[in-house]
Amino acid sequence: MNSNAEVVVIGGGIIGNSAAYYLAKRGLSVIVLEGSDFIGNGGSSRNGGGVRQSGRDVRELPLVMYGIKNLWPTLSEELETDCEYHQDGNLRLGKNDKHKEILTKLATNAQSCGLDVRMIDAAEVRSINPYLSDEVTCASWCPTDGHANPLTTTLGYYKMARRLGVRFISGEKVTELRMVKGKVRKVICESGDVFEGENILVAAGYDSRAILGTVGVDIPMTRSLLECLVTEAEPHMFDQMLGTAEADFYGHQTKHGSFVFGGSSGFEGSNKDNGTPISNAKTAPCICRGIMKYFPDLANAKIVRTWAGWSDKCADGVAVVGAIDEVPGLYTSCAMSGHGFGIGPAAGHQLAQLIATGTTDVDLSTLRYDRFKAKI
Amino acid sequence: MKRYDLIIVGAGPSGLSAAIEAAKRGLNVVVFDENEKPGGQLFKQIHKFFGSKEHRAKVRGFVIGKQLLDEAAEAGVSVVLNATVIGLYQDKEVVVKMGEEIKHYKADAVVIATGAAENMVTFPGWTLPGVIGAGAAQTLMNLHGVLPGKRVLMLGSGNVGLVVSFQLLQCGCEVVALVDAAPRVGGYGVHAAKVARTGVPFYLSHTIVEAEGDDCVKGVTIAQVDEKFDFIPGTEKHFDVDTICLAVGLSPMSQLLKMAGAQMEDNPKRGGQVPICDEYGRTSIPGVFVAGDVSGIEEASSAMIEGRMAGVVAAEYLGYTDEEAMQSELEELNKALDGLRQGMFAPKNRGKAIEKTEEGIDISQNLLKNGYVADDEIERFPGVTHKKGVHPVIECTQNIPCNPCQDACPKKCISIGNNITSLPIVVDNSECINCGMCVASCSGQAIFLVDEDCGDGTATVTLPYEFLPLPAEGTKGIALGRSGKEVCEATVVSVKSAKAFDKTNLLTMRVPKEYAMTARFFKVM
Amino acid sequence: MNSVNDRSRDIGPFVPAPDDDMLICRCEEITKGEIRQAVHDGMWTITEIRRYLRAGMGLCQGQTCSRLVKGIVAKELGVSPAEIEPATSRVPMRPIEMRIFANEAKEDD
Amino acid sequence: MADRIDEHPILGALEKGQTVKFTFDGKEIEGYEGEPIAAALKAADVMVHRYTQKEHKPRGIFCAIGRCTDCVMIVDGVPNVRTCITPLKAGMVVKTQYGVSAEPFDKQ
Repeated sequence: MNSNAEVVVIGGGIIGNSAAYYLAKRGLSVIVLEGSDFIGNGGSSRNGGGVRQSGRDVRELPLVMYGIKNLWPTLSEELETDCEYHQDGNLRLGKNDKHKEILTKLATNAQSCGLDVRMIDAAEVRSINPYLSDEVTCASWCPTDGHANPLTTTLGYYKMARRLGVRFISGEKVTELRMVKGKVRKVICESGDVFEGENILVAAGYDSRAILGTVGVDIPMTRSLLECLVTEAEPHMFDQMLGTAEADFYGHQTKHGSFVFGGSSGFEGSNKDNGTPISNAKTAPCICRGIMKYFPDLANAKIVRTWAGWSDKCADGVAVVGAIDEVPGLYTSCAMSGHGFGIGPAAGHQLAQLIATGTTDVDLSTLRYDRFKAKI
Repeated sequence: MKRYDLIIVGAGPSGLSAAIEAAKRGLNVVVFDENEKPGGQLFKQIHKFFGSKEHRAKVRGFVIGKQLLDEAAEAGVSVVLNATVIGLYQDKEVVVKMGEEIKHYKADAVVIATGAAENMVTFPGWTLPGVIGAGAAQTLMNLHGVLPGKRVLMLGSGNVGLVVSFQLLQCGCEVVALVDAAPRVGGYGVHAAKVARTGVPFYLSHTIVEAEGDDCVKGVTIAQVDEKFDFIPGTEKHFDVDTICLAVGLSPMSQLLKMAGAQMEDNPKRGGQVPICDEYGRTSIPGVFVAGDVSGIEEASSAMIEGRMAGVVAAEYLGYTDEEAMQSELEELNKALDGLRQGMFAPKNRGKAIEKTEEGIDISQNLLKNGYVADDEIERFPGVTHKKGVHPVIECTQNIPCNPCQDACPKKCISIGNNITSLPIVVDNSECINCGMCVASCSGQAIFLVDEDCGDGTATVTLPYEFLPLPAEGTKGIALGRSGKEVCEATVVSVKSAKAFDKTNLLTMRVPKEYAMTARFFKVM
Repeated sequence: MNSVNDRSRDIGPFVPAPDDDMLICRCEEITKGEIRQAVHDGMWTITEIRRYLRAGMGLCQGQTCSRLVKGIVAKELGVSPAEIEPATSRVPMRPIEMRIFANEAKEDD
Repeated sequence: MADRIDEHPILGALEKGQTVKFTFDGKEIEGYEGEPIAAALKAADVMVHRYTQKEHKPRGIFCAIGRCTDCVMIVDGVPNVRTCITPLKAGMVVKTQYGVSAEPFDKQ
């Protein structure tokens, strides 16, 4: 089997898979190396499913808006997989003046990028979602936001990319990149396998930092262990994506009827793990308490599963996407800072375009790898 | 956070046994169990157990459950019921749902004794109401006193399928057939024989083609399979049934261990996904131990010993006993466990076709194919002898680790010897006093007291009888043979029930003397 | 634990079988045919099958069907079921009401 | 209660709670307090507990120990209640579950 390709993608998550798919569609040969035993095993399968623009930093808004306009609406057909994409709006909920202030600032910033997002009062919140508790007094409302199924979307890209001839290898942990005559070219794996690519795309979540480090590139990021849970199927209640000003929880009701919610205990940055993304005993009860404050009706819904996933958090909270100019042939999309799912299709799409043509539809300059400057 | 020396998950035979040993050595022990009643599956086991005295042989499962509970209470173990362990987190943090709240506990050591879950097979209609697991049947009839069905087909001839079939008969259900895709009966021959002689037909090399019915099971079609387990056309048989019971094996319920990060392996010999552990239940996580079916499917008897081992090693791990003491105790337990792991059905023989007994006698092929020893095969086994007057006829034809019969006879008529798996023999020149203790003590219900010639052209056969209503003296009926087929008319001479018989009634029937060695069950007309 | 698994290995074409409509996952009502097709779509692990089809992700958390799914996937890939790693186990072991999960007992209880 | 075992040859007479009334799809049924709802229904010959979401197929008791969740029903308005391990109480309102609803599919 050929170990050379025009593009070697490191990371079989939604970005790696979507980039592979769009590259293959453009006729390029692609190999995808996934370090774990499972395709889409990182944040791609462990997030809350939000496909949001509201609440995003203005630097990454153009990319996510591009995806919501051009990719998400037809993704299920394109991938021949039900991605369960719902564009029924996002409510970011607030309970007090402090929350209102946070939400208003986020909304104002997004409006400056041309996003339809506005503050609404308690009555309008309840007209959109009648199940919310009386504690909710305001919200930001972005009608073009939504949610999708991260599992089927990620695996749908994989399925279609594989069908287009992309070679996927799981359990293939990359340890090192090597330069050849001034260009990055070789990919060395723990197994001893070596791959060569004209171009190399690193989209391996937090592991990207160590991999990029082998060619002297460092993206300042940390990782934190975020947790989610899912309920049994419940009668249909609402279709919006939800979040809160304080980020106590976020989530939605799925097509299946279950509710997927993520949330926080406050210890995410310092939780202990055993080398795998493992749930912490404190967190799920916190998420449950968070949810019930907003949705008292869900008190009897049964939790069937909880899980954790590492989020690669960039020092400035915004992803790094694009070419690494100082290392010819090297591209990355990492430090997604918890926004990787919704933005993933667009990131993969634009990276494929960049690798294939050298141009992008969306200006990626605000997401450059070398934007980080010291404080003084 | 509340901390225990030892938290045990599961109050079944292994969990309780571990708790008793640990608490006896001074550990502060709590046992959590999600069920309303303790004892795990023991409380559904109403048959007498096999083994020897140290394995609590001839005691019924649910009684052993009570004994273990009493011992646990005496040792100071706290058993918390309706307490579902929902997670085993890092640092041995155990989260338990109790009533309307969850509680967090820490333990210095944990024993996981969560037992097993039933395997399932698929066939068209397998999701219809009326298709149930064998465990469900046991739960309904033995715990809740509700009939699982009126006409039942049992799929699976392992010990669970056989034992549950018998239990169904005991509570008045009709078992229309016992079916297994395998070519040989999987469980103990004695369990099969006591089902077969009541008239339940066995269909080996058969399996279910389809369960029929719109809203619930109304019937079932089975057919013979070839050696590749493909149906042989034209062999279909239909039964009207309201219940299909599945007893197709168990898998270790090891999810908590996987969740906790223990190294796991897929080990078909142990029944599926099990934690990698040493012979005493130490897993890859220091201080986390396993016992019972969760580490490999076996019998409740061995689960109890494994539990005791885990209790001992946990005590040593936490410094409540020294290594030397532990070693000598483990040695003893090892011997006991080894005793159970002998014979034809030992784990090492799983899947092997055994042709001869340890004594070199040909195994009854009819027993393996039809569930009973044929009349012309029975004479070759050493427990079957002839003499004048009442004497025991021991139809024990496979090497299984069990010896209560040899202690039961006050006159020492029966001998097994030191090798617990040996077939019992009737001691030469021994004197049977017709007390019936051997009949009642045989966990396999394989001993009969026969007077082959009463002098008036009749013979009497005394058989173990665990059904209701008890026929009264003088009741006329039909004697059934080992195959369950009618052999002759019979009259009940006596029905003896004694405390020492522990619910096994001794029914003596009179039959024409030529049927003395073939009549083995009494059916009321 | 990680083992190199080249998803381009030829496992042959998907051939429809007469029992493809047999229900395997009782909770989520996933059929044998769906599982077999998913293998041919690249879902070579139980984890991926679960994520792609929801088989084993229902109320019982795969306690009933996991062994069956494993057998089907193994057969489709032409390997022994023992080589197929089961899905991860996750908290809670049994479904638990949100209000109870939220209700942590006080330390002194 | 014809499907009850009044006296068992080994277990004798089973201890039961007091007789209580509850309703199943509006019909009054008697059972014993504290026994699983499923046991009371089984004794009253109720086989179908629910119809599935996708295929609308009937389901009933399967494992009887709270694992398989096939026996779930709507109990006092709450869906997905595992009737095999939920103790019966007087006056319970038990309904067939259609998908996750008490409404038959043609009315959903």
